[in-house]
Amino acid sequence: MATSLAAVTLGNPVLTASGCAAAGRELAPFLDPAHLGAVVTKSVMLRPRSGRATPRMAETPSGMLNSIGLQGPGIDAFLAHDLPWLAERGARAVVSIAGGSVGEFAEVAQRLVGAPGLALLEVNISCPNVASRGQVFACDPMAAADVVRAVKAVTTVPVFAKLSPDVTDIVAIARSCVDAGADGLSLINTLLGTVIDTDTLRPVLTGITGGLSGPAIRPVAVRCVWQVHAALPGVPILGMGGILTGLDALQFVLAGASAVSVGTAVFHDPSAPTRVLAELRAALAARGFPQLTDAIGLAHREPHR
Amino acid sequence: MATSLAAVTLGNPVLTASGCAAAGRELAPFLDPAHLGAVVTKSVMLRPRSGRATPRMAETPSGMLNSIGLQGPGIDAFLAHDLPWLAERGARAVVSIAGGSVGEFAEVAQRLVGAPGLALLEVNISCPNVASRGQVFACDPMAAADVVRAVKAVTTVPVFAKLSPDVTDIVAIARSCVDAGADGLSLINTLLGTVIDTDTLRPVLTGITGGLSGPAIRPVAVRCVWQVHAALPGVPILGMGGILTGLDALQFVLAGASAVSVGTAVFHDPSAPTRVLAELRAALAARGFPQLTDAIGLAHREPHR
Amino acid sequence: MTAAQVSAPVVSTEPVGAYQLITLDAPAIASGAEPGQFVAVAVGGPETAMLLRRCFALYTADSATGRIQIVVAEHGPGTGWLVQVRPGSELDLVGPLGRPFTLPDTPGAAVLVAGGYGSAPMFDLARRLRAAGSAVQMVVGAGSAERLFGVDEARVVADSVVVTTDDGSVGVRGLVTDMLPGLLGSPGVSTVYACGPMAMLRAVAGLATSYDLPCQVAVEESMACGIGVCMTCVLPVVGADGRTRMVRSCVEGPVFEADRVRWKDVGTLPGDVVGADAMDLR
Amino acid sequence: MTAAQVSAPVVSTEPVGAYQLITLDAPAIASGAEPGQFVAVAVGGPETAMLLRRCFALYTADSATGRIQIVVAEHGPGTGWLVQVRPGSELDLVGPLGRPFTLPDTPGAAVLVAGGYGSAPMFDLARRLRAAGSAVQMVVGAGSAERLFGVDEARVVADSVVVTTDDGSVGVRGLVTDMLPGLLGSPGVSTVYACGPMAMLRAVAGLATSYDLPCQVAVEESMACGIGVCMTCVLPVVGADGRTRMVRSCVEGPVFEADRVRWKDVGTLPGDVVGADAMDLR
Ligand SMILES: Cc1cc2nc3c(=O)[nH]c(=O)nc-3n(C[C@H](O)[C@H](O)[C@H](O)COP(=O)(O)OP(=O)(O)OC[C@H]3O[C@@H](n4cnc5c(N)ncnc54)[C@H](O)[C@@H]3O)c2cc1C
Ligand SMILES: Cc1cc2nc3c(=O)[nH]c(=O)nc-3n(C[C@H](O)[C@H](O)[C@H](O)COP(=O)(O)OP(=O)(O)OC[C@H]3O[C@@H](n4cnc5c(N)ncnc54)[C@H](O)[C@@H]3O)c2cc1C
Ligand SMILES: Cc1cc2nc3c(=O)[nH]c(=O)nc-3n(C[C@H](O)[C@H](O)[C@H](O)COP(=O)(O)O)c2cc1C
Ligand SMILES: Cc1cc2nc3c(=O)[nH]c(=O)nc-3n(C[C@H](O)[C@H](O)[C@H](O)COP(=O)(O)O)c2cc1C
Ligand code: FES
Ligand code: FES
Repeated sequence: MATSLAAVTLGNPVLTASGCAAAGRELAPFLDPAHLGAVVTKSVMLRPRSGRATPRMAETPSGMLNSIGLQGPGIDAFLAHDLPWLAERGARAVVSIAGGSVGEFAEVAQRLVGAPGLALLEVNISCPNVASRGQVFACDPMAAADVVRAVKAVTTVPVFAKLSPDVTDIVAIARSCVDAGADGLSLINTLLGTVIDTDTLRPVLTGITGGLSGPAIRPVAVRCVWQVHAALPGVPILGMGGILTGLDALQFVLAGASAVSVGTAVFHDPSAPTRVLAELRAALAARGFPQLTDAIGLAHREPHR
Repeated sequence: MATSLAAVTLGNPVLTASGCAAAGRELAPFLDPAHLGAVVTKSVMLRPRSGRATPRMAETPSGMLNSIGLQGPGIDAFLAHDLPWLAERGARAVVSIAGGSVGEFAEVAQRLVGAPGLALLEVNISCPNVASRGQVFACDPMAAADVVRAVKAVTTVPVFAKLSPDVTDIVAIARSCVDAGADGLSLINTLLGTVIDTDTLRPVLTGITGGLSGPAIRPVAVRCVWQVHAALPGVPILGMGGILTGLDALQFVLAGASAVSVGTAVFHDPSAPTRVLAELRAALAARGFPQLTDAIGLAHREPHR
Repeated sequence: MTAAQVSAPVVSTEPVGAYQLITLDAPAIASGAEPGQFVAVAVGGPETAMLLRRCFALYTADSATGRIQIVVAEHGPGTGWLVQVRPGSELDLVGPLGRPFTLPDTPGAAVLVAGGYGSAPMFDLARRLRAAGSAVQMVVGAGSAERLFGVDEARVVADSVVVTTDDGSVGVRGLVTDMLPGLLGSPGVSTVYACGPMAMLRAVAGLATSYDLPCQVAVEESMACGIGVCMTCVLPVVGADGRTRMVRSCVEGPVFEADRVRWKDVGTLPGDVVGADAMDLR
Repeated sequence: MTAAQVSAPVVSTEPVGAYQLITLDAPAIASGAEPGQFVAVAVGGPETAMLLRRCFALYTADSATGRIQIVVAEHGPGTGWLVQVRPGSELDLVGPLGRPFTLPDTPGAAVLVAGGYGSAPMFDLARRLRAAGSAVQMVVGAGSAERLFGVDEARVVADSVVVTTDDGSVGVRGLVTDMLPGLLGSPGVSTVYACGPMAMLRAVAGLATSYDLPCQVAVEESMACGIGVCMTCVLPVVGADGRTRMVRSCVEGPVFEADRVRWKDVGTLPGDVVGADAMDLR
């Protein structure tokens, strides 16, 4: 079930999602990271970050809100401890990077040049957990493009821009990133949401808003993949948002994704990525697809058979 | 539990949602429409509309997609048959109007002038079911304002603009509508989504995309209410999106809504609006609120008691 | 009668061939329900991700005992949950819903055509037809033996019964519609009733028309609300004025006069439907 | 030992006071689990809207029988579902998770303080402590009699037991912490263990510090994953290097050295936490 994301060929199309698998190690009791298409690591920034105060999560119908605030060790500790672990186990790494400025993105990408096991960079320009909505790069085509351009300038691995669904026109943002050199797109990050605690009469999350993920958002995610693939059929898409099963993954593939990330499902089922992979393989076989690539974007074509 | 939406005082804060209660009549076996804050009718347009081909719906986790295409009898038949029925039963009507052009909105509003039982106009500038995304008024502050201005020019009842969450900055749209004369805002309409049928390998909905509603979207809806109330605290909000229970309704009130609409929940439970009302009343009493208005927007204030 | 929302105890539930026969204590629904009407059942229990009710034709509705029965084919997660429900638990029902079959003004001979679980509403219909003086001939078909429902009961309530299966495991190999030309042409046959998959209904409708027989069909469209408020369950139906409208199958159906339904246009939007011209506005 | 994901048959489930005691057949979890560890249980069944697992301390884990037990307080919809689960059905479990209590290097006298269902992990702990030569004194408290769990068992596994209830319905009226000054000051007491609500843990931690006693607490933070990948369950904990970090209570806890936890800063972000300075970047 090989697939490719731009210049990178993956053994199979099922990856973890950034922020839902840490850097892979904690999943080892439940799955072999080398058996996944790749492990997408939690977005890493230049310096260590504490993340926000708790509560950082709220369960919602068929989903959850999170407001982690990009807690992480910073790029140096990540390079020293996290990436080598993946490389030693033969797992491919898609490293998600984040930054508070174009320069920070570029700096993090720079430090990752030549890192062992690094297959691809996912540029998280869309995390809605950060306080100032005005500063979400993914909501502004220009800012998004600036980040992509700066990262492309320093790295040799393919660069995927990860977009936010919280925009009026996701195709415009996608196009802007691709024009700036993005080799592909990761769709989608979480939706901005709020839950009020009806006992304390205040928002549950310290950050008031958080990112909504899980099956609740799957139709929005499939729609984004559909729209972007329709507009930019040549651009590889890593699809995600609410994938729980192989058939969910197949929806993304049919809508235009070349590979998928399994995120929140891991919290429900730590071996979800390998299960989804097995189910997707079976679903493709049952539908007579000799290979995954035959199914990518097929839902855009007029009824066949 | 009286509340007011701009100049209109309602006996209680629980309404139906446009498109989820037709014009009230079909709910009569399950509830007395006169016991609701108001009945919000299905968006009516100038001419009769067939709506789209089926399939028009898909169930999704904790939600559903619909792609009705604003099927309706047109304003003349609505005035002849639907509105009088509500008026005879002593129910207040919030009439939702839609249009393909600014002129159509104004024309529909014009025909409604002096209609019996009409309490308020809800201007549906945000229906995502129409084919051309570019033409969704609610995604463009200018277009949204144009509609509001045109409707305000012909009517004497308060005008609420109903916004779409599928925008980068809902506060900007809200502000634009209010500046154009909107007396209040209805938040939110459905989110754009797609489901692919993994058997036919094509989108389930004939219209490819549809509107996502139900509890799945509740955190997004509460967030929109929160953001708009924070920015425009004086503007009354009719809140909606995934309300199933009185505590769900309370979340909207605490976030800043003066009243709520119960939409998709009616499909699960035809008497949901009256149940939600009873539950909300009990929840307010249990929390020691002498009246609803004491709770509106309270979650924005620092912890009390 | 008016629909009610009730919490109905499950009296019993048992497999019958490929189906699950569920008996419920629901007096408010049982009293006054008529053949062809249906109930909408909440599935999945509290905190379920399945928001929409599932619809099932009433197989029986006995106002004396207050009981109703439905015949459930396991299809997806909703019916998967339903067939597992245990006696003693309660189901949240709304019903009876929809327009029932109507009896002919004058007695005659009726042909009742049923595919799969589509036979469920046919037995009560047959009893009523016979009580009103009509003769009843039933054609009951399914893909295979275990997907036939109620063949024995058909033999009791009908004057004659023909059974078909696609695989020939029981009765005549073939489709119910293969049997119709002979039956519909028989002397005295005056009306046709059908319930089953849409493709079957369409074929039955075509045959009834060619024999110039009135025909009522119970259709099965995807329904979000079941009570007429959402407009998801429509199909193109020709009105008394000769104009086609997108008509709600939950309240104006599920039973329609077969010749009113624009069968080949189901799932499309024919240009001559009332209001179709307004659709290209945007 | 390594955590496993298993489908565990429910052997029995019975109310015990305000709680439901659930016994499960889960050999992969039972073998090697230690007191203070927990399991994460999927709730709601298929098609549930409840995506996240619920966490419960292991009350018992018997590698010989392969059985484990948890004590469930009904709180919201997830636990509401769990207390209804019937014997014979299967629960989807992940465990054992988290860092357990550790035994002292040298035997002494241990005081075990438990609030409500927080006593669940204490009995196995008491047995292990006694087996290793320590004396065990237990203080078991709750709001009211029916919210006490395991008082009789405490009398078996501990050398002495004090019971408190807020309402005085059983034992001494008051809080467990009211009893501690006397106990912690007794000669020979060398270590303290606690499990219960955060406010209780904080008070116990304060008292242990004032008596200069080592103290381990099992905290209860809201957890999305339970396995260390999501970072929702953090609290500010001082490391060996003296610096405070936001530490995951699911993998680096739930058992912490009480004096490492910055109790009054839980739920806040103190400025001196490692990486807090990077937070105002945006
Ligand atoms: C008026 C009416 C009478 C019916 N009578 C019976 C009956 O007597 N016995 C029986 O077994 N089934 C009957 N059905 C079909 C039954 O409602 C569906 O099989 C069931 O809803 C499928 O739900 P699911 O969750 O198992 O499948 P899913 O496919 O997962 O359902 C997903 C969604 O699609 C809808 N849906 C899927 N299939 C159908 C269908 N065939 N018809 C309508 N909606 C569908 C569901 O209601 C649900 O909203 C009837 C349907 C209608 C409309
Ligand atoms: C390590 C650990 C051990 C625990 N041991 C036990 C035990 O032995 N017995 C017992 O009855 N309970 C125990 N709990 C608490 C139990 O997990 C919660 O009561 C339960 O998750 C509530 O779920 P709910 O759906 O009923 O409530 P809801 O409030 O509806 O839950 C909503 C969400 O909040 C989370 N949540 C709510 N309350 C808590 C809480 N107190 N702690 C953590 N998460 C919470 C839930 O996991 C869920 O994700 C433990 C919690 C943790 C973290
Ligand atoms: C707890 C949590 C943390 C996340 N952290 C990140 C992150 O650091 N960077 C990022 O790009 N996306 C992050 N995401 C978003 C996911 O990668 C994914 O895009 C989103 O959750 C939708 O997929 P899902 O529904 O399968 O989880 C996070 C999501 C969750 C639930
Ligand atoms: C079947 C259906 C039809 C709808 N039709 C309309 C409509 O005509 N006009 C409108 O403004 N909103 C319409 N809506 C949106 C609802 O009024 C409401 O804004 C949305 O569904 C969110 O609320 P809910 O989750 O409670 O349903 C429709 C929603 C559904 C599910
Ligand atoms: S199912 Fe809602 S109108 Fe028919
Ligand atoms: S609960 Fe996910 S890291 Fe602890």
